[in-house]
Amino acid sequence: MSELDLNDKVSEMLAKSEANVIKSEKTFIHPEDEVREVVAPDGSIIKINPIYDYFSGERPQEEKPRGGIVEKFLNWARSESIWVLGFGTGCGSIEIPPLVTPRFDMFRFGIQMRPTPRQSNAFIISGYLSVKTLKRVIRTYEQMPAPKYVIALGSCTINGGMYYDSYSTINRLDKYIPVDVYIAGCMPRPEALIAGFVKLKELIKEGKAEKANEYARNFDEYKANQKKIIKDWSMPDYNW
Amino acid sequence: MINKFLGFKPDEKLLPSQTVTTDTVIDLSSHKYQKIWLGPNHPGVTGNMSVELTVQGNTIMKAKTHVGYLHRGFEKLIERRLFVQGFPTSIRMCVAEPDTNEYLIARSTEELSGYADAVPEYANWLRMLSLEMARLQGLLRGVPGQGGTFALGIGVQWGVYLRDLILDRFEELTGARVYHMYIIPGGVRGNLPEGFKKRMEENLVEIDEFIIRIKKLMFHNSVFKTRAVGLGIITPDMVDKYGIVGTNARACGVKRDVRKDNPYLYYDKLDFDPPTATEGDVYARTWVRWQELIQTVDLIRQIMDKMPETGDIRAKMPNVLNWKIAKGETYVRLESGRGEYGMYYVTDGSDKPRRINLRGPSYNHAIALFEDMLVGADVADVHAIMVSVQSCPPEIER
Amino acid sequence: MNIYVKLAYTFLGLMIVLNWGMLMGATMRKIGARVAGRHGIPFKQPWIDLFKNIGVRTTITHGIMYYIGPVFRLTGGVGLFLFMPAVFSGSPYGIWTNFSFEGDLILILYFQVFGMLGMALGAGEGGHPYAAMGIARGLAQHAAVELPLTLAFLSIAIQYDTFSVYKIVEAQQGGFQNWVLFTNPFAAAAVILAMLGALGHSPFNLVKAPNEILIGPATEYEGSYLGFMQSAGAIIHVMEAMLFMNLVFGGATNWFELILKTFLIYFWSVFVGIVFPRFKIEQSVTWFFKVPLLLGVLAILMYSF
Amino acid sequence: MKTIIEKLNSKYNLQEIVYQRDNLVFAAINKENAIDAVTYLRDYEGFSHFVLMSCVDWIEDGKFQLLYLLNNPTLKSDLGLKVYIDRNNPEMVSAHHLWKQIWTYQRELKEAFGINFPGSPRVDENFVVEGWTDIPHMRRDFDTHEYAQKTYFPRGDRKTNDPAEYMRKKLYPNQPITAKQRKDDK
Repeated sequence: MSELDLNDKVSEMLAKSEANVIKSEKTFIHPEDEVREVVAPDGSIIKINPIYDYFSGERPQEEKPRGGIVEKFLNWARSESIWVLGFGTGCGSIEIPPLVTPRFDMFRFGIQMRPTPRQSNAFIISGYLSVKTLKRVIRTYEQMPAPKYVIALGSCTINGGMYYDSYSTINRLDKYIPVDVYIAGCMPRPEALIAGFVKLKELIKEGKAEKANEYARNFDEYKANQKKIIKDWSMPDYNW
Repeated sequence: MINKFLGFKPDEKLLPSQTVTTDTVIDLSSHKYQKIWLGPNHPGVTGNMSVELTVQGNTIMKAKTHVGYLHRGFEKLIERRLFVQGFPTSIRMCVAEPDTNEYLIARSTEELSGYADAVPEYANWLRMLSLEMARLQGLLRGVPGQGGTFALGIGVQWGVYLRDLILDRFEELTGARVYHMYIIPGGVRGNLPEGFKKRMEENLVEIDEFIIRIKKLMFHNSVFKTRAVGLGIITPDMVDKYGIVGTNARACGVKRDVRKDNPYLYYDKLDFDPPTATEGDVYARTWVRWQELIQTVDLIRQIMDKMPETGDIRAKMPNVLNWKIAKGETYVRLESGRGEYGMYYVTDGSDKPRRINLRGPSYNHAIALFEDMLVGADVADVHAIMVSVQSCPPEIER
Repeated sequence: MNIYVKLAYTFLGLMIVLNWGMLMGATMRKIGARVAGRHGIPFKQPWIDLFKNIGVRTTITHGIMYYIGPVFRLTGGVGLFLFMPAVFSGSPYGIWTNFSFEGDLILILYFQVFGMLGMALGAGEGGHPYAAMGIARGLAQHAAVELPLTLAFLSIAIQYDTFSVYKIVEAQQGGFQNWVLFTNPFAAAAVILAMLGALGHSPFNLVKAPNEILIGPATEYEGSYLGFMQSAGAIIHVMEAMLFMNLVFGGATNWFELILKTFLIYFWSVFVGIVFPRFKIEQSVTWFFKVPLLLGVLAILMYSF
Repeated sequence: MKTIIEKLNSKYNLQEIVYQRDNLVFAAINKENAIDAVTYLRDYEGFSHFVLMSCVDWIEDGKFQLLYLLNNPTLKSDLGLKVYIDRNNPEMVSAHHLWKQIWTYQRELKEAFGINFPGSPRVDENFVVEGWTDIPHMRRDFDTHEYAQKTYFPRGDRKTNDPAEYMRKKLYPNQPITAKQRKDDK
């Protein structure tokens, strides 16, 4: 692809993103995210709106699987190479170290840990989620490239578990982000986690793990649920 | 060094100020500083917390710890649970060493309801065994974990494997891997299984080997020394100022150990001397923890030798379903792997606790102390300092 | 030889190098896992990862340089291969000598930096602060590594009075006693030490340290760009090892020898990396400015007079 | 320990002195004298280790009880100083100048109970909850269960039993409830 084509493509994408910007009413904005005027090094004054200038406000698009033998092959590759984001959201993350060490060695199954959301395609929600973490989880989840999978660990993600009456933790994860595999228990053993991964692999191979598209399809519903509890939103509606 | 060698002296006034203190004024609009976030989505952060750093080049000018990502509101939840219901909830306050919470809750309720002396001797020995095993599994993760902060991952791999073996013993003893719920008010929940001591001894022999290996791997390693010596220094006069406890205090020469100062259970019957160091840097703290690893193995052996062969494991307690405790308050503490770990417990005569306040060592270490230690440090050292002060977010925010 | 045939052979060689690089990466990770007591990843894992990365559906953009960064990196790797003889066959126009020419050593020194600079541009466009920090650290360390390495290369060039890698390899033929390792021990020692920095394993991998700064330059890269960078990384690893093999360890007379030697050279950096933690950037710069630089200067002095 | 308490009593007039253990004493002190007493204990009596600052909501008395728990490392004893402050106008003198970690506790108490500590650094920043709009979450009159039911999406099929009732049905299904049990339940 020549540079000219790329240029065209980029400007096209930018135009599209400006058209699709989601307008939403903010009730609470961090001082850092407020619209402000900044003096540039050359003396000119620039007006910046951090939330919309630094991020793209485009809605997620549904990306249909290609189908056919190519998709089957890619699904096989996806199932054999699951890159888990290294983000321990709850106390279940104490069982992640045993998984990457000699006893339970999950590298055998092609499961690896990645440090950044851009490069990972599976997200382990390890246990309870406080509202403060949920905000980060949503942001991280939206940054992950599709197809992406969510594994929810522990009873807390299913019905709130031990913290069903807590003012700080959510009860059901699947109201906020789509979940592929639930692993029950408090705390689930590493073997249970491996079983969950094997289940996820089966789903991917069968082409059933298309929850990222479901998120795009029901985007408004998920957003409404998320915004209901995250009062301190202060971020774009979709974080690319 | 090269400057000294060449006899070249730069004009001090022209260089940027090298000494950064907590009072340095930072003007973000001057374009000299950058704000970066470390965590919560960052593999280098212990648990789930974040640090907001204001950096100039590689030097940190200001740091702010943000916690609350793991807030579950235990102290509120327990106010609406019976004493016995609150028990399984509250032990989840700290995942790294959950047994310490069990003991604190059990001990507080026993003390306030007047059953403090009713616990059988054998049960107390079992409690000690469980607490020391918890300390051991914490240290097996923590000591090589300090090497892990400098990318010495091999030690972590070996350590976590051995920790799994200790968790197996826990599973035998209590039926659970991580959250044991073993120490209950009035005693413990189960007896030692057949052949437990023999299998434990086998594991301890393996851990002994590991201790020697980790010494060669970490403390005789030049790169580890280069990075850890002189990093994140805690001076003895900071100890009282910041409320530093445990190995962090012992590594700078202040010998404070609850097991010695206010002996609980039968720690006064055991023969041990908490290790200390004088330097107070990351290396000294790791060294003290490594010595404590040896000591914990020794303590478990002593406990298994000295404990009676058998006995009652539980005292007769009132019916837990309508157990009411008269109005009172107490503070119970123990020495966890991270230092003094205490609980302020208030009852008001009803069947539910009035207020529980956990005093975790990380509360001081990971916020007030950590923020001040980071000023002037290198961005690459944040993770090492964070692990070396043993910050454990779940016990900060509960 | 027909230029098209030559091109076809070079392309075939590149493919061999790419696949060998991937296999070598997997093997090294398996060796690391065995030290820890694990099984480690399957040998086929790098290829699966590559296919998966190509199959990622979402694409994000940060601008033109963001796309070109990985291309630069791949160009650095391919450039190294194009202008360096892979297998010595007795003739400067042999099929596996690629497009090596008089003075290619200078070009190779340039290509070594090329990939890094491309990454710097791409990652800078990505806009992630950790990427920028990783780049700053990477370039600082690279400068420190290049100094002893270049001195050692110059010493070898003075020794054989040529800037052609082919001629240096030719001069080392006829038994291991003719290798630069034995004829110019100071240069060889400087290369062996500086190699640790060039191959980018612990203790000199702060550039992509997950603990400290996520994974540095590649923080924002995803999908096929990441796959691109992985394949470029695989090629570059083999190419660096091949460069040291050609200059210090007597080159290779067949593909088997090439594979064995590159494996051993790469294994040396993994061998060190497993048991040593990583240096901070100023510490690693200081380290390279001490013994390796001294050895490099000695090597130059040895053949200058 | 006894002499210290007596000295402190003559100086600041303590109330409700309770010897919980030999080395743990709780005592109440006036709001005005509290920080003075804490400073005195730190500087002259060797209570150099600050253990804990906590708050109990005595809603029936309309009071918040603040607790300053100090430890004397040489005597190996603890002293808990309790301060009662008005629940309707919760404000307390800040002690952040005495120990470095106190501002953290004060920031937490500000968020959890709504107690104001004028002058304490960063006291208005949120500590554990973000964007909280309800009444401070650790107050007794805040019902966490109701809040959770209202805010989150509880699974409808989750059952909650009264433990006493449930165990009685399970263990003694045919026995009638005795008067004593009925009294206990209340």
